[in-house]
Amino acid sequence: MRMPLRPRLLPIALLALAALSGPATQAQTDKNVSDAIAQYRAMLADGNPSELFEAKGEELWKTPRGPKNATLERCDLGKGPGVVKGAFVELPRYFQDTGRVQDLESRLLTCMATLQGFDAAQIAATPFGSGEQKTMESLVAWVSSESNGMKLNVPQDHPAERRMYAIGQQLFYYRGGPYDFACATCHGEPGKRIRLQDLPALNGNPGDGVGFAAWPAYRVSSGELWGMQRRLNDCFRQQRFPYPGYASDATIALATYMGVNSKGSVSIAPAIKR
Amino acid sequence: MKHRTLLLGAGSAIAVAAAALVGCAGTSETTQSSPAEITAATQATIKASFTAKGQAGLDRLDQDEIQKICSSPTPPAPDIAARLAAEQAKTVKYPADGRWLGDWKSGEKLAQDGKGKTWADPVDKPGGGNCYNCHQITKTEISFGTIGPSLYHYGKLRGVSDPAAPEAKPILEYTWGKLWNAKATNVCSNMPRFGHEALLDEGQLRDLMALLLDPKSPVNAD
Amino acid sequence: MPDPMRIRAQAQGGNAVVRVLMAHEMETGQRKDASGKIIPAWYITEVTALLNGTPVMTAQWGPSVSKNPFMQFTLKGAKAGDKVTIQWQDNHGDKRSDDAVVS
Amino acid sequence: MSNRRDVIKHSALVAALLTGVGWLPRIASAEALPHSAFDAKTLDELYKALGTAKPTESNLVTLVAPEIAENGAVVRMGLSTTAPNVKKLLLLIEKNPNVLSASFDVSPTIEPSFQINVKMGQTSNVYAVALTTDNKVLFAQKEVKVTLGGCGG
Repeated sequence: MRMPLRPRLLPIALLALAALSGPATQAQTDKNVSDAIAQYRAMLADGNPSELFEAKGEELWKTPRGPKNATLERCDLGKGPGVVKGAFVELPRYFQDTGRVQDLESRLLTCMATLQGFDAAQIAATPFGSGEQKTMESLVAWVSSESNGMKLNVPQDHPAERRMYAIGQQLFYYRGGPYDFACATCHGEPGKRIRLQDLPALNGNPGDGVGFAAWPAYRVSSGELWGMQRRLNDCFRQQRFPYPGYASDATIALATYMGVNSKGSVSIAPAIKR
Repeated sequence: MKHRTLLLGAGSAIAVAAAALVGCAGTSETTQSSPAEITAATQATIKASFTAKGQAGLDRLDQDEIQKICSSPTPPAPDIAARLAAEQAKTVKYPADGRWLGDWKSGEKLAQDGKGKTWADPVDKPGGGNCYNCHQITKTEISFGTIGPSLYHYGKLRGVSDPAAPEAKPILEYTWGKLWNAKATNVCSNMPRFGHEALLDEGQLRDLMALLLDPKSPVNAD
Repeated sequence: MPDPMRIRAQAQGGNAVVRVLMAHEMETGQRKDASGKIIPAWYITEVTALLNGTPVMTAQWGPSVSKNPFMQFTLKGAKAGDKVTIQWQDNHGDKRSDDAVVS
Repeated sequence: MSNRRDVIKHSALVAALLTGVGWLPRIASAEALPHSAFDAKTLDELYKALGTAKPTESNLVTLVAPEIAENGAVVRMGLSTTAPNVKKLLLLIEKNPNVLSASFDVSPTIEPSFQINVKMGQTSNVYAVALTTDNKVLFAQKEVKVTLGGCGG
C-alpha cells in the first residue's frame, strides 16, 4: 500500500526568495532569512556543549595542579579569595596586588602563576586550544557560568578603570591596516550584518545576551569554547591587524569599553555561537 | 605615495605615556587624565600589545592621514573632508588600455572570497574581494552583509544597457573610482581602497566591474 | 579516560525526557591538518541507553554526528528516581558510561 | 510543487542511499545503477526490484530541521514517527560524504523520537527514515540550506 503523499516541503524562505524580483522586497527577504536563522539558533539553544566545558572547568578549579600542586580555590577574581559567583559580570576591574586592570583571562593567568606556579608568559604565548590554553577554555566557561543571568556591572570607580575605558574607546575607533578597518567599521552602527551574522553595535549597549553579554561562548564552527580574548584575537585577524598579545592591555581596554557600555545587560555566558 | 605616521611618532613621547600609565596604576589615583594623555596612552598600549605575525607587520598600525582623521566617533569637518577626498581622488588610476569590463563569473568568485591579507594568509596568495561581507549583489546569494548598500541591479538601475556606449562612460568611471579608492567620494567610507592599497589588481577590478555592470551578469540579468 | 557526559533526565507527563551531551572530537576522517595530512576518523560508533539497568535503545552513529554530540530522547513510563545510564563506544575502542537519576 | 517525478526521485534516492549503507537487501539492479540513473525510466525497474522495501514518503514520519543552517558544523535534527511496529529510525544526509548519519534501534520502552546534532558539508536533502518490522520503509524529507557565515576569512 502506498502511504498518502505529503506535499514536498520547500523551505519557506527559499520560496519567498524565488518570488523576489528586486530590491523593493529586500525587507521581506531579510525577514525570511533572519527568521530562518533565528529558528536554527533556537533549535541549538537547548543542549549547549558549553556545559561540558563548565563541568571540566569546575573540576580544574578544585584540582591541585602546576609546580606548586595547588588549586585555584583561593584565587581572587575581584570579590575576594575564592568568590566565583558574580565575579565575571564585574570584570575587567582594577586589582591592587598587580596594579593592573585585568579581565577574566588575565586574572586567571595571575592566579595560575601565583597560586599554582605556572609561567604566565608561557601560557599567554601558547596557541589557543592547546596546552594550558585548553585549561583556560574550561575555566572561563565555568567562571562565566557562575554569573549567568546576572547583569553586567563593570566598575569605573578606580581612575585606572576609567583610563582603561578611555583607551578602549580610542582603540575601538582606531583605523589601520590594508583594509582601513577599525572595530567601529563593523560594530559602530546598530542593525547591520556581515554575511548573515548580526553585528552588535558595541559603542552602545546592545542589550541582554548580545555582544559583550554573550561571551565566552561555544563556537559550533570549531567546537571550542572561546573566551573574550580569543574573540578579540579573531576580530583583529579579520581586521587585518598584527597579532594582539594574549591578555595584553589593548584587549583589556577594549573589554573594559564594551563591558562598561553594556552595563545592566544580562550575561548569558557561556552562550552558543556559529 | 602614502605617508604614514604614528599619531605620536616620537619614541620619547611613548616612553612618557608608558610611564604615565604605570604611574596611574600605582599611586596618582586622583589625577584625571587629559585627552592628550589618553591619546598618548592609547599609542603606548598599541605599541606594547601587538606583535608582527605572518604578513601582518607592525607597520599596519601606522596610520595615514585618512585613517587618522577617520578614527573618531565624529566625522571630520566638511572642509577637511572635502580636501582629503579630493586628494584621494587624484590617486585613482583608470585602466590604461580603456578596457573596463572583464569576466563577471570571475568577479562573482572574487566577490564571494573573503580571504587574504590576514596574519594567517600566505603573502603570495591573492586576496578576495570580500564584497558579500557587506553588500547584497546577486539574487541567489542570500548570505550577504548590510554594512554597504545593495548592489543588486547595479547596472540596470543606472541605465547601463550597453557598457561600450559613450553614455555609460561616467558610470564606468564612477564605479572604477569607487573600487579603486572609496575614500575619494566619501572620505571615511567603511570600504577598503582596493586599487590604492593594491588589494586587487587591475584584472580583478575589471572582473568586479563586469559583475556589477555587464548586462549578462546575474546582478543585472536576474 | 574520556571526559564525563552531561545527562539530564526530567520526568514529564508520565515519561522522562533525557538530554545527553558527550565530550568527543567526532573527527570525520575527511579533514586535513596544516601539513596536508588526513586527520584519521575518530568518532562514536555506538550509543546505548539503559533504564534501571535494562537496555532500551541502541544507536549506531557515523562520523557526521557533530563534535561534542547532543542527543535527546524520551523514555516511556520512566519516573522520578529511575536510573538512566548512557554508554558510548568509539572506533578506537574507547568507552564511557555515565548515570543520571530522573528528577 | 510536488509532482510524480519528484516523488519517484526521492523514493529512489532513499532506496539507493539505504542500499549503499547496507540497511536494505543489496539488490543487483539497484547497486549497478549509475548516479545519473535517478530518472523515471530506469527507476520503474528499481521499484520492482525493491519489492516491499519500496521507500514511501509518509506523513507518519516527521523530520524537524531548520530551513537554513547558519553553520554546517552543528545542525539540530529531530526525527520521529507515529507508524506502528517501527524497529529503526535513520537519519540520512544526501550530500554528506557519509550519507548515513545516525540509526536508532527502538524498543517499546522508548518513544520513536530523537533529536541529534549533525554536520552538513553543504546544502542537501535530509531524510528521516522509519523501518518497520513488516519491512515497510517510510520517510520524510526536507532540504536544509547551509550558508557561508562570518567574514568568510
